[in-house]
Amino acid sequence: MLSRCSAQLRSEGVWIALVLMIMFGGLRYDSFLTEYNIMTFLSYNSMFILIALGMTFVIMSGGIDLSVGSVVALSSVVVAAVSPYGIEVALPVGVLVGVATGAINAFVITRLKVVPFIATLAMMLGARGMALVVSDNQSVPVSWDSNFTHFGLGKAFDYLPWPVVTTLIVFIGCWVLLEKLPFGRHLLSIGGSEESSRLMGLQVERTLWGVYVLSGALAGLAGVMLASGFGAGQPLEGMGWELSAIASVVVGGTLLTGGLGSISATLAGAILLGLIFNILNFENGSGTITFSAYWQSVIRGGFLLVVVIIQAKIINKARAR
Amino acid sequence: GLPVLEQKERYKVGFAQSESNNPWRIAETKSFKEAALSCNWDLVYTDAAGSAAKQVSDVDSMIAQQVDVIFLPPREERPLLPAVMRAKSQGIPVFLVDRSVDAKVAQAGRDYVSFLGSNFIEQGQLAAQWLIENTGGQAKIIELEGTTGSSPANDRRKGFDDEIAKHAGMTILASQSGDFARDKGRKVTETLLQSHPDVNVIYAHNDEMAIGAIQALEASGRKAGTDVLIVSIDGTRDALQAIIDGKMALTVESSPFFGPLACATLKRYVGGETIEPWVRVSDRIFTIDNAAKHIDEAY
Amino acid sequence: MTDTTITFGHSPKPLMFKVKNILTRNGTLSAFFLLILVNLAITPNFLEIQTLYVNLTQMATIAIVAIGMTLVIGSGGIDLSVGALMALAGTVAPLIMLSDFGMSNPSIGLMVAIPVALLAASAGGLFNGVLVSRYNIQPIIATLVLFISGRGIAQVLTNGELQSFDIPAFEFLGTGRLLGIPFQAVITVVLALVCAWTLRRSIFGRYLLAVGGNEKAAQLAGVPVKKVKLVTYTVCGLLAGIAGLITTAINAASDANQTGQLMELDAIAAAVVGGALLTGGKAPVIGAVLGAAIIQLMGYTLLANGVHDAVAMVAKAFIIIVAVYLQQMRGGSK
Amino acid sequence: MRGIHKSFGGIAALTDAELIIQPGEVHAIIGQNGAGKSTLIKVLNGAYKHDAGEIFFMGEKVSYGSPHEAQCAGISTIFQEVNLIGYRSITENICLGHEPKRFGMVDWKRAHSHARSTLRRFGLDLDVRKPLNEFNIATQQLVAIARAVALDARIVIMDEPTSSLDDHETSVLFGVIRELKASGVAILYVSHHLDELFEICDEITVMRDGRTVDRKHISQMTKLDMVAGMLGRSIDDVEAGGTTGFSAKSTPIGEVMLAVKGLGGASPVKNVSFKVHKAEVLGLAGLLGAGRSEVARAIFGLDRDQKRGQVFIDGCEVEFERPTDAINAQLGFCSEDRKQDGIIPQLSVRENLTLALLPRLARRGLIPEAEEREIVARYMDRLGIKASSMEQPISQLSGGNQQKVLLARWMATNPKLLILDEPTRGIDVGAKREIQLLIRELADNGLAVLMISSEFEELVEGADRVIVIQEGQSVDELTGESLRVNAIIKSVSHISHAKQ
Ligand SMILES: Nc1ncnc2c1ncn2[C@@H]1O[C@H](COP(=O)(O)OP(=O)(O)OP(=O)(O)O)[C@@H](O)[C@H]1O
Ligand SMILES: Nc1ncnc2c1ncn2[C@@H]1O[C@H](COP(=O)(O)OP(=O)(O)OP(=O)(O)O)[C@@H](O)[C@H]1O
Ligand SMILES: [Mg+2]
Ligand SMILES: [Mg+2]
Repeated sequence: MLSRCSAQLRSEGVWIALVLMIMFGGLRYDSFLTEYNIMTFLSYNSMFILIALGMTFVIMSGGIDLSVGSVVALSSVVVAAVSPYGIEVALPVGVLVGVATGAINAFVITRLKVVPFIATLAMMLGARGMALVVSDNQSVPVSWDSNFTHFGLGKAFDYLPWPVVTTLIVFIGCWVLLEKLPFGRHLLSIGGSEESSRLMGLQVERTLWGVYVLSGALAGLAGVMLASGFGAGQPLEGMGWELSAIASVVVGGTLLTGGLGSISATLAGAILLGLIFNILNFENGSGTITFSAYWQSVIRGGFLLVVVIIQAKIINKARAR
Repeated sequence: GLPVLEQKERYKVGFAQSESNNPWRIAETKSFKEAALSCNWDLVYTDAAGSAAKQVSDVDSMIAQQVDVIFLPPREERPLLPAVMRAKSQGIPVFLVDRSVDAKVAQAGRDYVSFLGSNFIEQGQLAAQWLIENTGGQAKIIELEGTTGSSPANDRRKGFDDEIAKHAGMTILASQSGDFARDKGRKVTETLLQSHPDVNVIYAHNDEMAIGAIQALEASGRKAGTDVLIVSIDGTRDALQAIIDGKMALTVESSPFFGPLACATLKRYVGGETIEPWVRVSDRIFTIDNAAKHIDEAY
Repeated sequence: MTDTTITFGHSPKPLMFKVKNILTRNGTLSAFFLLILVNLAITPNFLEIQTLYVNLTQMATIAIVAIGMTLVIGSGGIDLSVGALMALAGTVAPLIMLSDFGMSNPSIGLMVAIPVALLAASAGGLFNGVLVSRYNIQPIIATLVLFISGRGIAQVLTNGELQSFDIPAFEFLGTGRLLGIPFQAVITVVLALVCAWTLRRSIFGRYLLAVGGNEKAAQLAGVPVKKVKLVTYTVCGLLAGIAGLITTAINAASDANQTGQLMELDAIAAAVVGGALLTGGKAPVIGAVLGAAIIQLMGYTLLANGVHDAVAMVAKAFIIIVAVYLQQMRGGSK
Repeated sequence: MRGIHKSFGGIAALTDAELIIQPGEVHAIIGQNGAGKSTLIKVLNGAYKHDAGEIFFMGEKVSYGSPHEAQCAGISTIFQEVNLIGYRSITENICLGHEPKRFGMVDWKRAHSHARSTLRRFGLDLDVRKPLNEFNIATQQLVAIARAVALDARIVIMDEPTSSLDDHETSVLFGVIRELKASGVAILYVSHHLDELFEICDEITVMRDGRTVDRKHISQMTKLDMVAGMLGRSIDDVEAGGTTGFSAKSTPIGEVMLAVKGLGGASPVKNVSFKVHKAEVLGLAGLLGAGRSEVARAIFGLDRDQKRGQVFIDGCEVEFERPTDAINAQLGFCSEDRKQDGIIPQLSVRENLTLALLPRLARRGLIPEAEEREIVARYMDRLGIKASSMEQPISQLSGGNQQKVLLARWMATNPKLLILDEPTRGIDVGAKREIQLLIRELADNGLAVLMISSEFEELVEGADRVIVIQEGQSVDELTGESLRVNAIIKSVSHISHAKQ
């Protein structure tokens, strides 16, 4: 039966942390809030935001998708190979690659009844392997003659980088999907209780297919950005991205057990986790201390710890009431 | 044309390291930090943790911080192109270190100043040539590759394999990835020794895997250096010691000490000199003849 | 209630059916035998004692970590930090042994180094436990903290540099033999038996499964839920520490950058292939060892037959799914 | 439905079951716990796949692969355990799967008003935007019923809909059932409250051990017939036993065991005081949501924010930080929510049964196996727990047997005070009797029992004294002559009725 605890989504923590971080950076480093830094930052982090959005859906449905990092790599090498045909071809192809891997995940999860963690763990290996096979173990050059790289490097209206525009559109789409379409409601219910949802007559399998295919598609799209924004399909890129995506989602307050979540909080979470890298780079340039790569990981872990503990305290407090 | 760098007391120099998970990279970073001290640089150091995309983003944050010059050891040849191009468009000269970028798109003297480094393919060739000479053209080889998909692994394999293919007596029995790591190198060798017991040469893409291979050989009761010849690339202290101990035959140097070279090259550039497109680093070969002499300079 | 027999294994059935029955009921075992059969058919020199030793030594660390992982999974959690904790323990021990003190008193150095290294890894586990039980942080995220910074700490301690050493007494941990059997295989078996026995016979084991099965109900029945979780994660850290020491000992060098890299994935895969339920409430320790054997053998098979890394990854993905699927056929009777 | 067979892992749950329902009839299925009622229902609506047999719906042979298909065909179901989504709002729970849409998007305005109007049929006026888990079980149950009724089905299946409803809510439900019936909807009704059946049902199907053993019109049956049919015993045999299991008191009440003074704090408990004596069964009566369960939880060291007030055990003031403390002070607590707070589904009957006993059973941290088995066997025997063996996972047992295992869990710890929250909810008459007998027996052996029940009959016959809780306050005490069902009803609802 149902638990009694009141469990409203609590995501104040991540917004507060985000504002504090931006203020910290802006006050401490001269060129932090320059247009160049903001635009390149957002452009680079677009990929992370995309997969974090997909991951939000997966996690809200009570699952997890560990394959996204590898799918980004796979999509990027495939897309690089078709880049001479231009972005009109490459973009759908990249998304399709993601859809295909997502569909395999969904098949293994819903038909073979393998738990999502393991199913997508296998896909993480499988997609990485495929990426290496397809690319013959090398990064794949893209065509600089077609309009392909314009997508990753160009700007809309000469101002906003295309990846940022794309991510914005995807974000709005995700929001509508979650808040306005039955699909969003269904996946939240399934995350709340898969068994109950089935008994209530939801087509659980169909919704789960949608969720994993969506996550795959967004990873595929991120792969297109990777290939066109960096000029190569990269079979080794994206390692560990799934974990930062999961961290972004959870830092945003979405329950890993499913059933509760927010798209905008994930956005904040992803930006927050990206900011820490940016700030570390600026700190290393400010001339006081230089953090080695190792100290950087310690600090990143410590930062995650602080954010997560603050979140936990807020949630626990809400629960106690 | 290339951006002009005015004469200054101190330069703000960006060094965008690609990763720090192996001795070679660590030595390279150390060398740059030392150079920063001796050359009066304010070093802006970033670490991409093995991600080419992050390395581009790191370079972006250096550009945002308005560094004077960037030294970039690209993690990969192709994905770093945008970083080079953006630095160029912002008027910041870039020097590539130890690995170049795709020459079809970006060119030294036009898009970036110069490439300082050696040639991975050549390193593989050197190892192969030494082997051919010293085995009389007869060998059964196991190749331990670097991280699958990484460019030193690809180049060192290409240089070596192409050279070996010219000699009928030389066969490569198996070629598998040991991830540039000692532990994995050991495990892979252990396994390959079982399926290819007739091996008499092991070629590793770096010294760490070669040392792992020595351990695997010893665990299987074979004598490294006599039953099986081991050749590799890098020239680390542990490898030179192994050569002195007779367990390893050869390592081709791949020097990580780019700091002094970077410093000198930058001085020439500031002085208005035109820098040659490739500032070559010549790689030495370490064998039993010279290992003891050089071990103290190794890392 | 019913007239059908309840234990359907005993009814007289054709032999083939029986074998099939056992194998479908124990998917892990059948996956294992399948791999052995495949190897016998295609892998050169598979039937050699050295092959056995190679596999035993290589699977030892996976198995040890997988045992700890199984306990954590059984308690309803997961631990991503095991690889980082391996690196931590693996670097701390040589740090002590190679210190001035350790060099001047080698035996005392060794006696201090091993416990301190294990203590460091256990402390990491305890830290995870505190985050999970005290702050109610979801295990993936709680252990992600040390996943990120645990290795960083190890790297900071050594400045990322390798520490090579030549201390035979310590290397015995990785290369020694006991009655001809690789020492780390002996350690693995002992640890597996101790853990399996503890789980079965001790109050802690029962509590662990109760917490994993239904935390609220366990709490109501007087199970000290927080303590159980603390102990579980600490034990998992300790086991990861042991594995880290073994890795360091075999290589006669500690490498904070590489030790235990991606171990969490192997360990989780081994645990699940061995029959652990990610929802908790089940902790088949012996199954985890078997799972580790499958993961190891799978890698061995692909490597020994010259399957290249990239293709091997795809094959591994496939085999994991098949193994887990076989494993699950036992449970899902529908 | 004809000749339905279904087995779980070799154990037959249904054997040759048969069920015929006419449009516009209320058809009851009765039977002991584990008789197969819920299983039969789940086969009908596609949640389970049957092994053999045929199902005809409106003359056509059908077989539904999932509840979704059954729902589309016009069969909607209220499951035995509330099966809704706690984190989601009431509206979402009611509209899930058939949300009103505009331009393909969910039309929230219409959804909310649909939810509101559906609930109004049940006399409920709730904030439909709030997450469901902020409401109590009774409300959740009503929402589940409302959802099923709102689906426009041909057959509505109700598996023990009233087990967590009070009398008032039950009568509202009956009103709705009559409406449905009048509009030609067939209703399949499962309940252990046999008295209810006379009020609402037309046809009765009796199930025993997975078989349908009898089918009659209600007018041709008496309560005794039903009980006899369910138990498979002769009527005389049953008659000798009476309707509830409580017998007359034999041991005089002892000194005060538990005293609660001014317990209060966070809502809903405001000010509750009472005493429980040794060898006494104290009943707590109240409407749903009165805060009885919260009182019990507070005593047991759960929900520590209930800070005000004092609790005395054996005359000493105590403050339990956690359940362990309460258990050490020899208290036991069977919660009202078996699935959530009671059973550990993956563990066996044995492991579930000894869970609370372990600290005392274990020696140097180890569990003596033989002794454990012996204890488990003893309690399984004493309580008549039906399981294929003590190693069977508890999740496979029927509700009544699960409850018995949980009772045994606490009995084994030999407590001084046992708190039972709805101990017989969702349990068949046979098992219920046994449990009631057991409660009496325990009290006669000197145990103090605090029993919360929504069945007033149970309180009247089982309790020595009843404390009435109203909106978090203890307002009345009924003993001896004044302890009557009517009196409780009056007392329980006094203020709330006055308010309306
Ligand atoms: N999922 C399952 N797995 C195994 N056995 C089951 C399962 N569901 C039910 N059973 C078994 O089938 C039998 C019939 O159970 P069912 O739930 O239909 O009884 P019921 O008549 O509804 O009892 P109650 O009145 O307690 O709800 C029981 O013996 C039960 O243990
Ligand atoms: N987490 C919560 N958030 C909001 N309200 C709550 C919460 N828990 C309990 N309540 C409210 O507290 C009141 C009392 O709860 P409860 O229904 O358990 O009392 P009860 O008298 O024990 O009823 P029952 O007969 O169901 O045991 C209810 O009105 C319920 O809505
Ligand atoms: Mg039932
Ligand atoms: Mg209650």
